[in-house]
Amino acid sequence: MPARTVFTASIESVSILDEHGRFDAQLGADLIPDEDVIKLYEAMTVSRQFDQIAFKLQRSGRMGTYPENRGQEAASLGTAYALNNDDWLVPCYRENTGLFWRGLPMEYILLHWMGDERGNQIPAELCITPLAIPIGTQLLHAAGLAWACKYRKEDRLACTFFGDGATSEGDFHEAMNFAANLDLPVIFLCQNNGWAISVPTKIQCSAPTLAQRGLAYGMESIQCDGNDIFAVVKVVKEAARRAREEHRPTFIEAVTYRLGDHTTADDARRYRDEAEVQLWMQRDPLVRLRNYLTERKLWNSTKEEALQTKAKEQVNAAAKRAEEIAATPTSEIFDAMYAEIPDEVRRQRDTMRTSSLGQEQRGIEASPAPSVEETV
Amino acid sequence: MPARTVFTASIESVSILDEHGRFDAQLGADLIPDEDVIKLYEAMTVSRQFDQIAFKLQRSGRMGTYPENRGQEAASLGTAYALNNDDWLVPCYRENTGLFWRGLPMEYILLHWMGDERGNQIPAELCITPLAIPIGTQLLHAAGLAWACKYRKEDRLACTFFGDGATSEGDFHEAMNFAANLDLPVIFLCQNNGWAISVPTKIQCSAPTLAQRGLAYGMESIQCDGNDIFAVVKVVKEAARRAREEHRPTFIEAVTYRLGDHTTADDARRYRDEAEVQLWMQRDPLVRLRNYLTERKLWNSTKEEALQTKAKEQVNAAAKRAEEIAATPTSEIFDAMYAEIPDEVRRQRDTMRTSSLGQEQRGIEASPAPSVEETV
Amino acid sequence: MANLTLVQAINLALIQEMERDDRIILLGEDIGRNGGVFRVTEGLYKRFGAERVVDTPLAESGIVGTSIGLAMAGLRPVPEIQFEGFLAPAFDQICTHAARMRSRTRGALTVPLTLRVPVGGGIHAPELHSDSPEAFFAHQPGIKVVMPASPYDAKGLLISAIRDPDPVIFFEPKRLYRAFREEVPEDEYTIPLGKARVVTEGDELTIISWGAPVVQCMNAIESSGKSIELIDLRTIDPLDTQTIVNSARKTGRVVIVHEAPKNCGLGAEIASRIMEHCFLYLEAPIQRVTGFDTTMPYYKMELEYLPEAERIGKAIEEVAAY
Amino acid sequence: MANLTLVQAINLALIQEMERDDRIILLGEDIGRNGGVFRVTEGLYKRFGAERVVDTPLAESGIVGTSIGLAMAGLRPVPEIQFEGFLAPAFDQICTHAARMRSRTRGALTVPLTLRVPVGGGIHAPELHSDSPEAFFAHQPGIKVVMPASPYDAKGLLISAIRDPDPVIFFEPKRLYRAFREEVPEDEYTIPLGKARVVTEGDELTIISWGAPVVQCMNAIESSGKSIELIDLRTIDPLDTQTIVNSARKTGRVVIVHEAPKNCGLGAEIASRIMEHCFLYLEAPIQRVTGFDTTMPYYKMELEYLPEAERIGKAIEEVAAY
Ligand SMILES: Cc1ncc(C[n+]2csc(CCOP(=O)(O)OP(=O)(O)O)c2C)c(N)n1
Ligand SMILES: Cc1ncc(C[n+]2csc(CCOP(=O)(O)OP(=O)(O)O)c2C)c(N)n1
Ligand SMILES: [Mg+2]
Ligand SMILES: [Mg+2]
Repeated sequence: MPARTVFTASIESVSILDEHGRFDAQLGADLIPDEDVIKLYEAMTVSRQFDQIAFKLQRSGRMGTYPENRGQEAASLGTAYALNNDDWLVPCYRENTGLFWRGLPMEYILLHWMGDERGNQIPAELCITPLAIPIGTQLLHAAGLAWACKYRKEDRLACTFFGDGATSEGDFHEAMNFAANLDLPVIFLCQNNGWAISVPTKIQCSAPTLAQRGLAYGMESIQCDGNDIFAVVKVVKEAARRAREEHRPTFIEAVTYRLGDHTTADDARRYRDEAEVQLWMQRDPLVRLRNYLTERKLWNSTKEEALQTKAKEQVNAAAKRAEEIAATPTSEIFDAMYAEIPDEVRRQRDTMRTSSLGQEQRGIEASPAPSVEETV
Repeated sequence: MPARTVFTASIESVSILDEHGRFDAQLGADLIPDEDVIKLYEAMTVSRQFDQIAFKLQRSGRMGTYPENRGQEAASLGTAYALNNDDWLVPCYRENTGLFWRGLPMEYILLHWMGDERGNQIPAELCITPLAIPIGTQLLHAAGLAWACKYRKEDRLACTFFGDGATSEGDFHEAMNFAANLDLPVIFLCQNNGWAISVPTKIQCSAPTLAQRGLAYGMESIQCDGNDIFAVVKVVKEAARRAREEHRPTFIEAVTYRLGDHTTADDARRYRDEAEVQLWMQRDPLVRLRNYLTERKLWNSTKEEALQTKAKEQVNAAAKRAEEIAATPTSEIFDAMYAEIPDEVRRQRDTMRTSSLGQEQRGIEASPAPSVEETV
Repeated sequence: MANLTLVQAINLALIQEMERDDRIILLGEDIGRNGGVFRVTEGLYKRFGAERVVDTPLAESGIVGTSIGLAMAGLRPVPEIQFEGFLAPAFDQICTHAARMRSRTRGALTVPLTLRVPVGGGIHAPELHSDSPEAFFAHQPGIKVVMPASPYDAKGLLISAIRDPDPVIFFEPKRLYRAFREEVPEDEYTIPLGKARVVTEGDELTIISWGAPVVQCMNAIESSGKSIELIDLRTIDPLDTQTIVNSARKTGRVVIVHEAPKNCGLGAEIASRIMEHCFLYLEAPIQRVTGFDTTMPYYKMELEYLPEAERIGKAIEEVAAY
Repeated sequence: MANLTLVQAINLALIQEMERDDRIILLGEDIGRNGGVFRVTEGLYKRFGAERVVDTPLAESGIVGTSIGLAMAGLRPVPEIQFEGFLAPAFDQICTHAARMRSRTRGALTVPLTLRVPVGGGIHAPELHSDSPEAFFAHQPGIKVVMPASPYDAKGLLISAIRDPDPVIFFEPKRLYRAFREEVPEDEYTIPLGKARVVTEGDELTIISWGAPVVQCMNAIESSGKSIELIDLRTIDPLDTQTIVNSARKTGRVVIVHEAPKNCGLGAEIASRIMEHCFLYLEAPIQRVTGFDTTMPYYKMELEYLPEAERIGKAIEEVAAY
C-alpha cells in the first residue's frame, strides 16, 4: 500500500570477541585493560564454581530450589564492570556474577535460596535490590530508583536485569514506557537466554529480535552478544553515558544461553535438544575469555589451577557462613513487618507459643472508656 | 557504534481524502461505492446528533457522565463498514458511530450511561462486547475472541478499539504480544485523539508515532488519517484480509481528535489550547465528507436539512425509549450474578426489604444432620 | 481555622507537607495541569512545578511500581489512583512489593509511599467508579489502610500517612468530597494511624463504620432515639481493636456498617474479633449492614445496594430488640 | 478404580473432560511440552495437540484476559496460573471482568472458565510460591472458589468446575499434590460445587477447614481423643452455610483452620456467619487457627507460620475447656 513513511528504524547487533576467538580491534580498542580482563575472568570462574557448590547444596537437601547462572556470566558481569559502584543494580536471579563483582558477599545469595530473608538484607552502600522472584515486576522499581536519582540531580542511574520471558509481562511495558516518556536514566538489560523455563523465546516474541521491543517507546535499543564480555561492556558504557548525560533510557538485548536447567527443580531434557546445548557450549563466555587470555599469553594452566583452588575455597567458606548462620527467633516474622509493630501483630507474636492462635482470648483487658479525641 | 544491522522497519501513513479535500484517486479507486459514501455520511450525522442529544440529557440531569464521540466518527464507522457483520467488535466508549452502523439500537448506549446494565445486554447476533470502562482491558478479550474464531476455523476476526492512553497499560502489551505470537486474527484499532483526559499523547508515547508500538511484536503496523473514512476503510480492509488469510494481527493508529471534552464531567479548557481545537475543527471528518459529497454533486442543502430532521427524530425516539424503559426489580442485582443463585445471595435478595442486612438471623432452619457424602 | 470540604482539607494537607518536605512527589493520571479529576490536587502543579507534580502515563501498575522505586530510594511519593476500581491493575505491585519489601529485606529497604484513592459509591458514577475494595488490602499484611470520614480527619490522617515509614493506602470517600464543610485548623496536626474515633458516646448499642456510611449511621442514630455509640474506624488496618472492644463490652450489642460486599468484608473481621474478646458480654448477634454479595450495580440501583440510613435503622431495631 | 495422587486425579479429570468436550482448551506457562511445573498436565500436549494445550507467553493478565475472550465466545478455557503468587498480576482481569461479565451484560455474555492454581505452603518453595489468597477471591462477587483436599474430591470438583457456566478458581494444594494416594474411580463423576464434606462426625466440637490443613486437622483430632466433627469446605465460595450451621448448632464449639493471614481471612466470614445463625447455641468463642498477619515467611520459618497439628490441638483444648 503506497503511502508516506513516517518512521524508520533499525536494530544493530554488537560483537567484539566472537565465539571463534576473533577480536574486533577497532570496537574493542581501549575498552578493558588487560589486568581487568584477568579479574573479570577470575570473577566468572568463581561464579561458575559458586553454581557447582550451590547445586550440590541443593541436591544434598541443604538448600532449596536454585537457578544456575552457568553460561550467562558475561552479561551481568560486564554490566557491573561498566557501571559505577553507586549505580543501582536491580537484578532478577541470574546475575550472581555481576552482584559479586559489585561486592555482594556470596552467602547472601545462598541465604536467599536457603529460605532466609537475611539473604535480602543487603548493605545499603552496595545499591542492590533483592533478587526478584515475580517476573518482570522489578523493572518498575528500577524506573522509580532512576527517577529518584534524577530528581535529586545525582550522577547515578539504575540498571535492571531480566529474562526474555519477562518481556511478555505488562510491567515490562509500563516500565519501558515510563522510562522513555519521563526521561529516566535506566538501563534495561534483557538476558535473552533462549528459554523461559520450557517456553522458547519465539513464544514470548515472534519478532526477529527482542531488542526491537524498545522501538515501541522510541528508546535507544541495541542487541549484543551476551556471551562476549567486551560487547557487553561496550554497549553498557554507551547506555550509561546516555543515562547520565541525557537522562535517556536504553534497552539492551544480550543474547546468551542457559547452559543448565531452569532451576534445580527443572529437567531441561524434557523440552530442549541436546544439540542446542552442545552448540552453545561452544559459545560459553568463560571458555571464550580463557582462550582469549591464553592466546594473549596472559593466562596459563598454573594460574588456572591456582584460581580453581582459590575459587573453591572462597565459595566453600561462603557456604559455611550461610549454613552456620545463627537461627533467627520466630518473633522476627512479626517484628519485620512495620517500623512499629501494631497491637494485633504484637499479640500474635507474644502468644504464638502459648496460645493456639497466637492470641489469647483475654489478651485485651478492660480499660477506661476511650477518649473522644476529635468529634465533628 | 558500528555493528551488524539485524532488523529494519518503517511505518507508513495512509491518507486518501485529506483535510483540504484532495482525493488520492489511485489509493481510493473502487474503495467505497458512492451510495455507500452517502450512507456513511448519514451515519456520521446521526451519531453527531446523538452526541448533542446525549449531552443535553446529561446536562439536564437525565443521564450520568457521557463521553462525546464528536470528531472521531470516521474511525469506528470506517472500521465497521470494512468488516463483516459477524466479526467481533470490541469497543471502548468512543465508537458509537461504528456500533450503530453494525446495528446496535441507540438506546443501548444511552441506557449504559444512564446507569442501567441493560445497555450492555447486547443481542448476540450483533457480535459486540459492552463498552469497556477499565482502560485497555478489553484488548485481551478481543485476542481471546479471535483465538476462538481461529480455533473453530471460522472465517471471523475480532477488532478492538481503544485510545492513545490505553497503549500505556500493561494489558495493551500482553494483548498485542499474545496476538502476534499465537497468530490471532485481531485488528487493534487505536484512536489516537491526542489526549487521555488532560494528558497529551506525548506523555503516553514520546516516540514519533503510536503505530511503531507494533514493531515490538513484529506486527504489521500502520498509521492512517483517522478523520479520513477512505483511509480507514483502506487499512482496515487490508488488516481484515491479513487476519482472515494469514491469521496475523494488525495494529492501526488512526490519528484523530476529540473535539469535545473528555466526558461531560471534564472541562478541556483547563488543559488544552483553543487554537488546537480550532485547527482540528478544520479536519472534522463529517465536514470533510460533506464537502466531498457536495463537490461531487452527491449532496445538497435540501438533503442535508432532511437528514438533520430525520437524525433528530431518530435520536429523540431512542432517547424516549431509553428514558421510558420500565424499571427492573431490585432482585435483578442478585439474579444476574450466576447461572444459578447461591443460597446466601438468594437469602440476601429475599430479605433485603424485610431485614436490615438482607438476611434474617433465622434464615437457616435446623435441618437433619448432613449426610456424609464422600469420606476419604 | 477555615471551613473546608474534604477535598480542600486534603489539598491543604498536601500543600503543607510538600512545603515542609521536598522528598514528597505527587504522581498519577491527570493530577498535574488538570488538578485531578476531583480537583484534589488543584493548584499544586503551578505551585510546586512539573518535577514534583507529575502527570504519568495511563498505567496503574506503573504508577505504583515506580512509586515503590522512588520510596526505596528514600523519597516520599504520594501516587494517586484515579478511582478505586483501577487499583486492580496495581494489585500486584501493592501486595507483592509495597507490602512486602520491608519484611523481605528485613528492613534494608522500605516503601514509605501514600497511595491516595477516591473510593465508594453514591455519586452516580459509571461502573468501577463506585466500589469499596478496602478489605482486599486489609487482608494483605504489610500495608496500612486509612479512610477518613470528615475534612478534619482527612487532613490529620493524610499528614500521618505521608510521614509514616510504611506504605499506606489512603481512601477518600467520594461521596463526602463536597458533602459538608468543617472547621479545619490552618496549622498542621496529625491524627495517629490505628486509632478509631468515638463519634458519639452511648450505652445501648455500638455502631462501627468508616468512610461515607458514617454519615448514614449518624442519621440512623438520630432517628432511632437510642443511646448509641458510633465508632468511626478512621484506620482500617491496623484495626483499633481496643476501642471496639471497650465499646462492645459496654453495650453488648453491635452493628457494623460498610459499603463493600458482605462476604469476607471487614465487617466479618470486626465481628470475629468482638466475639473473641467479648464473648460473654454479647447480648445479641452482631449484625452486619453491608453491600450485598453482588457486583456493585450501575448507578440506577446503587442506592438499593448501599447501606442507607433506613437499612441501618432496621438493624438498630433488630439488634436492640434481640 | 485406581490409587491416585492428587496430581494424577486432576490429570485424569482433564483428560476425560477434554475427550468429552472439544470446547475445552488448556493454556498457561509451561503446561505444554513440559507438562506443567508440577506435571499436572503431563501427557496432555501429546494427546490433544498444540491447539488444545497451549504454552502461552509469560503474562498472567494475558492468560486470564484471553481466557475471558475464549469463554465469551463459548469455549471452555482452563487456564493455569503457575503459582498462586502470580494471580496478583491477573487480579484485574479476574475481578474486573471474569467475575462481572455476566452481571454487567445481564447474561448476554458469560465467562465459563476454570482457572487452575497451585496454592499454599509447606513445600519449601521460594517467596510467592506458598501463599493462600483464597479470601481475596471470596470477597469478589461473581467468581466461585474451590479447593479440594483429596484426590477423590479433586477429580469430582474439577469436573464440576469445568462444567459450571460461571468462572471458577480451582485451587490445588501443592502440599497434597503427592502427599497421599486414594481410590479414584475411572468413571467420571461430579461433586457439586457449594457443598462441604463432613470428613468425620462428632458432637463435642466442630473444626472447619479446607485444602492442605485438613490433613493437619485430622492429625490433631486423632491425638485429641475427642469426638470432633471435621468439615472440609471443598468450595470456599459459595460457602455451604447450612452444613456449617448444622454442625455448630450440634456442638456449640467451633475451631476454624486456614493458612492465610487471619485478618479478613475466610475464617472471619465463617465465624461471623456462625454467630449470626447460631448465637444461642455457642458455648465458646469461635477460635481461628490461621497464618499470622505477617508476610508468609521464606521457607526456613514456614512451619512456624502454617497451622500445624500442634497449634490446632491447642485450640481444640482451649475451646473445649472454655
Ligand atoms: C509473575 C511470574 N510468573 C511466573 C513465574 C514462574 N517463573 C519463574 S521463572 C519463569 C521463567 C522466566 O523466564 P525468563 O524471564 O526468560 O528468565 P530466565 O529464567 O530464563 O532467566 C517463570 C515462568 C514467576 N516467577 N513470576
Ligand atoms: C484502568 C483505568 N484507569 C483509569 C481510568 C480513568 N480514565 C477514564 S478515560 C481515561 C483516559 C483514556 O484515554 P484514551 O485511552 O486516550 O481514550 P480517550 O478517552 O481519549 O478516547 C482515564 C484515565 C480508567 N477508566 N481505567
Ligand atoms: Mg529466559
Ligand atoms: Mg485519547
